[in-house]
Amino acid sequence: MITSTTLVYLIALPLAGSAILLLAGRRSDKWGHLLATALSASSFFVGLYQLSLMLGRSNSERPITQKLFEWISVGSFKIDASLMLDQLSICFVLLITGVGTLIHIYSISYMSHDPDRRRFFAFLNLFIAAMLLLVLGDSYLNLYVGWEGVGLASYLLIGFWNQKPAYATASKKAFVMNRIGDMGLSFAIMIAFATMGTVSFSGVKEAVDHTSTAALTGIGLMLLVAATGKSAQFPLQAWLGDAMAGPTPVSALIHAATMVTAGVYLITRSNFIFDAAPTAQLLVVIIGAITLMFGALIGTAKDDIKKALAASTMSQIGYMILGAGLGPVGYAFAIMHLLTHGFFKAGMFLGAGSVMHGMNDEVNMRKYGALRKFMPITFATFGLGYLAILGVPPFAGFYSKDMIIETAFNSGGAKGIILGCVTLLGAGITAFYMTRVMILTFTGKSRWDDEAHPHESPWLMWLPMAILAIGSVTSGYLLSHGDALVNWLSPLFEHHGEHEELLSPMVVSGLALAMVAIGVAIAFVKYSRNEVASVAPTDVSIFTTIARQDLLQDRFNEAVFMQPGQALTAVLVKTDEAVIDGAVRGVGRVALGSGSALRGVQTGFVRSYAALILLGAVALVAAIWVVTQ
Amino acid sequence: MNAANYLYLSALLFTIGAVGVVVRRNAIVVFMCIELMLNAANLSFVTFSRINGDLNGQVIAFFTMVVAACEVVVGLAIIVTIYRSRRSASIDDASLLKR
Amino acid sequence: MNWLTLLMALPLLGSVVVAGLPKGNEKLVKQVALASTLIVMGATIAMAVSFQRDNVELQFVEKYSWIPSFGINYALGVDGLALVLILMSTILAPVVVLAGWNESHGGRWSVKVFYILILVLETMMIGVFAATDVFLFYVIFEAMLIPVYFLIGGYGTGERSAAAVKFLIYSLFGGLLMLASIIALYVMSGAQGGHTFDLAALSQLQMSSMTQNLLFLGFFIAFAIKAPLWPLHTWLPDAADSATPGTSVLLLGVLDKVGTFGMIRYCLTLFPEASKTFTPMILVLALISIIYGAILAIGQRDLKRLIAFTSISHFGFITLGIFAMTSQGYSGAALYMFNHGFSTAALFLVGGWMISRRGSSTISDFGGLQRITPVMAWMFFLAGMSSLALPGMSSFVSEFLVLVGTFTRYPVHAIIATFGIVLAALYILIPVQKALHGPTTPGNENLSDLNLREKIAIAPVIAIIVVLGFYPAPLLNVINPAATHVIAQLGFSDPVPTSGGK
Amino acid sequence: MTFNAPVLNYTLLSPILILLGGALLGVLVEAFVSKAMRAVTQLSLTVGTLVLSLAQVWRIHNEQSMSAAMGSVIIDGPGVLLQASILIISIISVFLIADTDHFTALAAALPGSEEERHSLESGNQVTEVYPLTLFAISGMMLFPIASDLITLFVALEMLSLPLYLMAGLSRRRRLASQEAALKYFLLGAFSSAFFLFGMAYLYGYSASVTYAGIRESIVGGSGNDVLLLIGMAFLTIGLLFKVGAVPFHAWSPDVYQGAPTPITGFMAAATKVAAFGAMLRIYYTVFANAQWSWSPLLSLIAIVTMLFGSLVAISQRDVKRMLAYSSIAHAGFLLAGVIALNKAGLEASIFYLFAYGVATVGAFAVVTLVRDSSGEVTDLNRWKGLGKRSPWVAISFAGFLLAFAGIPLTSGFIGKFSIFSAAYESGAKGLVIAGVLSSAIAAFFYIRVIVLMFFTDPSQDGTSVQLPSILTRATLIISMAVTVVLGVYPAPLLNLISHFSTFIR
Repeated sequence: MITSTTLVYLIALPLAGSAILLLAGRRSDKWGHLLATALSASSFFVGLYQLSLMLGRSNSERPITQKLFEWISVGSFKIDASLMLDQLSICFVLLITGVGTLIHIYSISYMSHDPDRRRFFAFLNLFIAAMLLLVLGDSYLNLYVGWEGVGLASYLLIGFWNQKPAYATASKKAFVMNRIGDMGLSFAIMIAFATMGTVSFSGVKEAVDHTSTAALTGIGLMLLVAATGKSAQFPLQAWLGDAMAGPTPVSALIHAATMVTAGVYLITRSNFIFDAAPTAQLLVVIIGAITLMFGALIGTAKDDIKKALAASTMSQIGYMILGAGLGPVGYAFAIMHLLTHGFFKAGMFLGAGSVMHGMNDEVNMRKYGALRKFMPITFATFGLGYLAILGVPPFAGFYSKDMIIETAFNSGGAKGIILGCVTLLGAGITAFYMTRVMILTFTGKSRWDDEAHPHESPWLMWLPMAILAIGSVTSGYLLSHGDALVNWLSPLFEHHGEHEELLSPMVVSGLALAMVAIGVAIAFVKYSRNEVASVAPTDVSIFTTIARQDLLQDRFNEAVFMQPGQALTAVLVKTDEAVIDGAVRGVGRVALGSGSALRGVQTGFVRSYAALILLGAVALVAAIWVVTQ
Repeated sequence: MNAANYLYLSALLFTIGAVGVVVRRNAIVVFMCIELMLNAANLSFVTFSRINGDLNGQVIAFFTMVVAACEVVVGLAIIVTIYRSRRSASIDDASLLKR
Repeated sequence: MNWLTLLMALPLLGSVVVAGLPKGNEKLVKQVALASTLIVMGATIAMAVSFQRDNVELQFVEKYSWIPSFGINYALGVDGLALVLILMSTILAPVVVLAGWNESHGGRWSVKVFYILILVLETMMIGVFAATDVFLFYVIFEAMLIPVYFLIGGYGTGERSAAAVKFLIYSLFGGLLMLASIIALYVMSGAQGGHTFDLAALSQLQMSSMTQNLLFLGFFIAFAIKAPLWPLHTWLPDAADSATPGTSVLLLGVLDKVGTFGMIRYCLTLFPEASKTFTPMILVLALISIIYGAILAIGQRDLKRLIAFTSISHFGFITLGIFAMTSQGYSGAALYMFNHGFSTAALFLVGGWMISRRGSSTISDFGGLQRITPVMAWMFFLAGMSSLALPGMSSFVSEFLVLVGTFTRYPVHAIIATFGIVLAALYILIPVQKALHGPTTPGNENLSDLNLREKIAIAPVIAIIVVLGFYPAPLLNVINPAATHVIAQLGFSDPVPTSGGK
Repeated sequence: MTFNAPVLNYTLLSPILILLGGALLGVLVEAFVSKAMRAVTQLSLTVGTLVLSLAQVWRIHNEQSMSAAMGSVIIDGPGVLLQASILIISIISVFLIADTDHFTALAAALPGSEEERHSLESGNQVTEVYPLTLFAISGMMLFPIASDLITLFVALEMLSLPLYLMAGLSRRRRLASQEAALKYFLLGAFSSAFFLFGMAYLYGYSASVTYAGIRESIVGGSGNDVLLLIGMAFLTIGLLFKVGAVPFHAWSPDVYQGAPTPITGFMAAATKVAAFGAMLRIYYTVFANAQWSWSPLLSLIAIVTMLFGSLVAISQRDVKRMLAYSSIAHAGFLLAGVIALNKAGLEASIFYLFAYGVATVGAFAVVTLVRDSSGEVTDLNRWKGLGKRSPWVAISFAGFLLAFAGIPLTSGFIGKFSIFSAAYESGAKGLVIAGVLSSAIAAFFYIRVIVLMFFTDPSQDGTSVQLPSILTRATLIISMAVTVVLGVYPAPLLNLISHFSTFIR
């Protein structure tokens, strides 16, 4: 593999920004955000430069590495701090730095009134660096560093306004649930090392052939656990909704476009394992399908615009995971959907942020309405994103999502039919809830309070939105034109024979569009025709009630994990005090007690002392008598 | 007469003395019991001297008597002091120090 | 050059100088104490530089006859593990002195006595790791208790004397069991070619497996109390609760390491067969410590007790790594000892500053510190991240090595231990949320942020944590040869990857 | 029948003879020297005698003789070491005794009587304690080198009788002091009766009163075992009484508490050396071949003694009683050295005796200093905060306690280690376990006292620490120095002991 000396700058630039801003403290308040943005942008340009170099090389020579230093080396456990850039990671690098830079720009304005804006930008830069490390690491352990690094950044940013207890709790919840996923990644690394003796991507890839399926399945399942944690997939999805506590640019960057898609990256990166472990692969698909529906259903009932979008994110990542679980044919489409989703979802989140910016940080869509007139640019960019997520041709989602639906149908047998139907249904529900969001926010009558003075956001905010909107429109076409992305990525994946076609692309597109149309129509009927209550009605169906409570995910976690855990903690704290320390104190008390009791021998009377001596003598004589008999 | 009988007598005297120390209260009587024990030992010495055909035992008996006399000197001094201070020679009265 | 004796003599010399200083000039006392510890640190670093890292033999060896009639020598020497621990101790000492600049004021005795005790303790900390004569080790092992006892009982807070007594009795009890084992070893050495306490010679003794098991237990229980391992841990929370932060740092950071160090240096070396026999049970105890310590930490309301329980969990990891008998486990455990010293130091020092400012150690009395005292809050947060072994922090490297090393031989144990990392997230983030986040609660509005002295004290600790997180090689290179050596001596080799692939 | 004039080697006997001469001179001084000069004269005479005796011991330290007094005494290495130990301990004890404030001005006067008050006010202090001390010391010197039963018995009485009297000489709490004397006397005499009776049976068994004769009979094994066993048992009772082993210990707490503190210190330290010295010689030479019969019983007694002493000490409230129980526990440890019955055990015992004796005198020296207006304060609760008021005194007391507890870097640790390892070497593993266990218990109460002194706030009840006189200070410094030096660098003394530690027989 070609070695490079410049890869490290991708990470070093934003990392330096983060360090400078944090260490310089208030001194950098004035220029910190500019520096951070500039560093993020320069990282993006380094990425573009690497892309241009990569384009100039032949397929097999495209991956490049850079070894920085020997990180850990104990016995046969040798991990270098080493970076690798290949066709897959360059996609992520550009997405992360590109969207990241746009969001930096957006935040300059969005956060301008916050006294801690500098800290915000420091965290953003930290996130960019960690996320780049995640996608550039050449081994699972290096990836793990980035993996937990983004978790840290996410924690810091969700809790950016942690003076509100609920926000602080949300950030803690995100971190802890992510840690459960991280545990899966730890297990995967341990199994890999124990069975293969290596944890680098290239090493593991080579070792797959002579590794037992059981071990591979184990690794695969554990990687899946990791992915569910980071990508908010079932059953570790509960943190994502709460994570909307963070400032909206964070939601856009971390909890929509990049970090939450790390699970997809992990599975795609580990394609050689999943390809060799069908059971694990099947479970990936199942998790994807469940989450896809789970998120979509939650999305239909949410009144909080960010939480609705978060549910949508969860659902869309479900698509990606499902795609990645479909094997070699699906990886590229999963990545494609990931990229297009990065554009349109980030765009919509920024749009939501823009709306909130104009509405005194109100997030309840029932307090919106008719904003189209006041925020035309926001409406336009959000609308383009909306069309993209729906999969309306020729917008981006059309290409990527239809590919996944089509691949699902064509994955063969009953599995194919079930998956196909689920993805189709998901598309319909997506259309429903996204239309609901559009209608509630931008059309109809205004329902906001008198204090609200909706206005369009400044150019620093709408410019990134506009750029992302352009991406939402064009990225799908660009990536799929001439199978550009598929071909680009193909050297990374094993290729099996052509798959049989159950349904032709045309049919799938038709079905998908039909479902979308139905979803849009229902939403239109339900929300555009009728008056929307500015306070959420309570006399709703049981389904809505449950969906509003995120399908009871928190109640479930509370009842099954938290309450027993807290009870166990309380019991153990008492046990430690009463039983273990009690035993120790008991020994002391026994000694003291027997000492006091034995003091009784000392009566103070000479005669009893003499008796004691006599007794001793008699005992000795008796003992002698016994011995000599 | 069998010399062993003297040994039995000596053991008996020793036991009487020892029991006397434990059961009697008057310091003088207790002390006399101790003297009885010493003399029981002396009897044994003399008997063993006879049995073993060795004079040492008899010599020791003399030593013992001298030592016993010294003990009397010291002992009576202490007992008398106590009696003067307490107006009582009962050893059970002297039990300030205990536990 | 007698490096080790020099290192031991320097703090002692410092304590003599401190003792000779005029009364009343507390500042001068502190300055002299700080200077002494800094000189020791410098000397240690100078020594470490000349350490030959590929040489598995003991280095800087010194040996003088001490009590010839018992075959006792004043024998010193270090391998990679001991070197690393001495380094840790001597770096922590000036940090503690600087960080706890004012913590000697509330004591029963003068400031001078405090620093004399600290300096004497430093001598013993160096000696206990450097001793290669079992008798010498035992002497220092026990004698160390006395200065700590007075540091806790004389300068602590709350139920300080009860805590000090509990600490001392617990430790003495363990020490006496060890003494019984040492006596047995001594007597056996006499029967097998001459009385000696030389570690290398004693490890060659022939003994029945029953004897070996019993003697192993004598040593192990002493070390398990020190380390502390469940269920012999109940002295630690009390002691940490009562001691000053600086004392706690030395107690948990350095003294407790003698327990895990002893397991490696003495239990494994002297009783290889018994170590293997007891490994299953010890691994279970280690696992219980990991999980139990973490859960108890989650359940604590008091900041200092919480930190103490996190340490119990961490010591579980160290013990797990030691008895996994793989090079990764061993090196991980050794590195863990070093890292734990610093992460606990950071937690205790910053926690101590928080507590002394607020006048309370109850977590719920704090609130919203991040807005009031951002630097202090950040330092606490970083210390917490180190404690939960976030990648990029030094503790991650060691914790992961322990887990990987354990997994290759005992996969189930490793899996259970890994749950500890989730609990770690809870026990750190709960106090972080309660104390640093949320609205500023009454009583916290006027707390002052760290001053320059405190910043200077904490900076090297954080720097070491972060730098070693990314570049642990300097330490690993020193530890690895010793690790391989010890594992090989025990007749173990790392499990081969089952797939045979590379 | 012809009489052979006894041949005595006066050089070898001179240490004892000097002491006796000094004691007799002391009696004369008491009678003839004016009361103003009396105390000084007595003190210098006593110290001079002791030093002279010590010098004489030094002169004969390389001698070995079975026939110094017609086979009644043995001069050999262990004997010389024990004699030297007794003398050194005695000298530092005499420094404490020199503080006449502890002793009644007129022992014959009734407590609280006009006569007593008068003699106090007139400064008409009798100083009979000095000759008594010298007599006791000469008995102690003789006890471990005796080599026949008669000499042993005489030596026992010589050391005991003066001590009975000395126990009753306290100036304050005289009733308690007299009670202590009475108890000590009655029980002491009672135990001597057992001792004597045991002697008679041993004589009956072997037809000999010399150690050598008895040993030969035991080796020959032809005699009546019942006689031997009862003889050994009763003789041992007398010795165990002197060392304070359970169940023959009961006198010691009461006597330790009641006696004047300097006497308690002297008695606790020196008597123990003498009694254990005799015991070591008897068990190592005379009874060695009957080990099968006494070893299990003595081990049992040792274990019970260690545990009993340690356990009861925990709940004591009086510092002197606590030290008494601690000394009982130490008697148990020392018995382990007797039971070991090997060279290491002998060496360890001698080292332990010296180290423990010196530390004991030091500890009691501290006790003499803590006073209020009515004399010494021995209630531990009133020792609170001593470390605050007089740090040096408290630190030295803590040092002695740590030595008793056997903490490394004190002489007590080396002693404990050597004695346990000797016991272990002889196969007495149970003893070692019990020793370790009771050490742990014992640590508990030593530490409790340290807590009281250092970690508790002083009470305002007039308890104060008397400024030590020069002599007391010397005692404190010497005993502290010995305790620390023997803890840190015991090699010279251990070498010395090792070189000399062989009983000749």
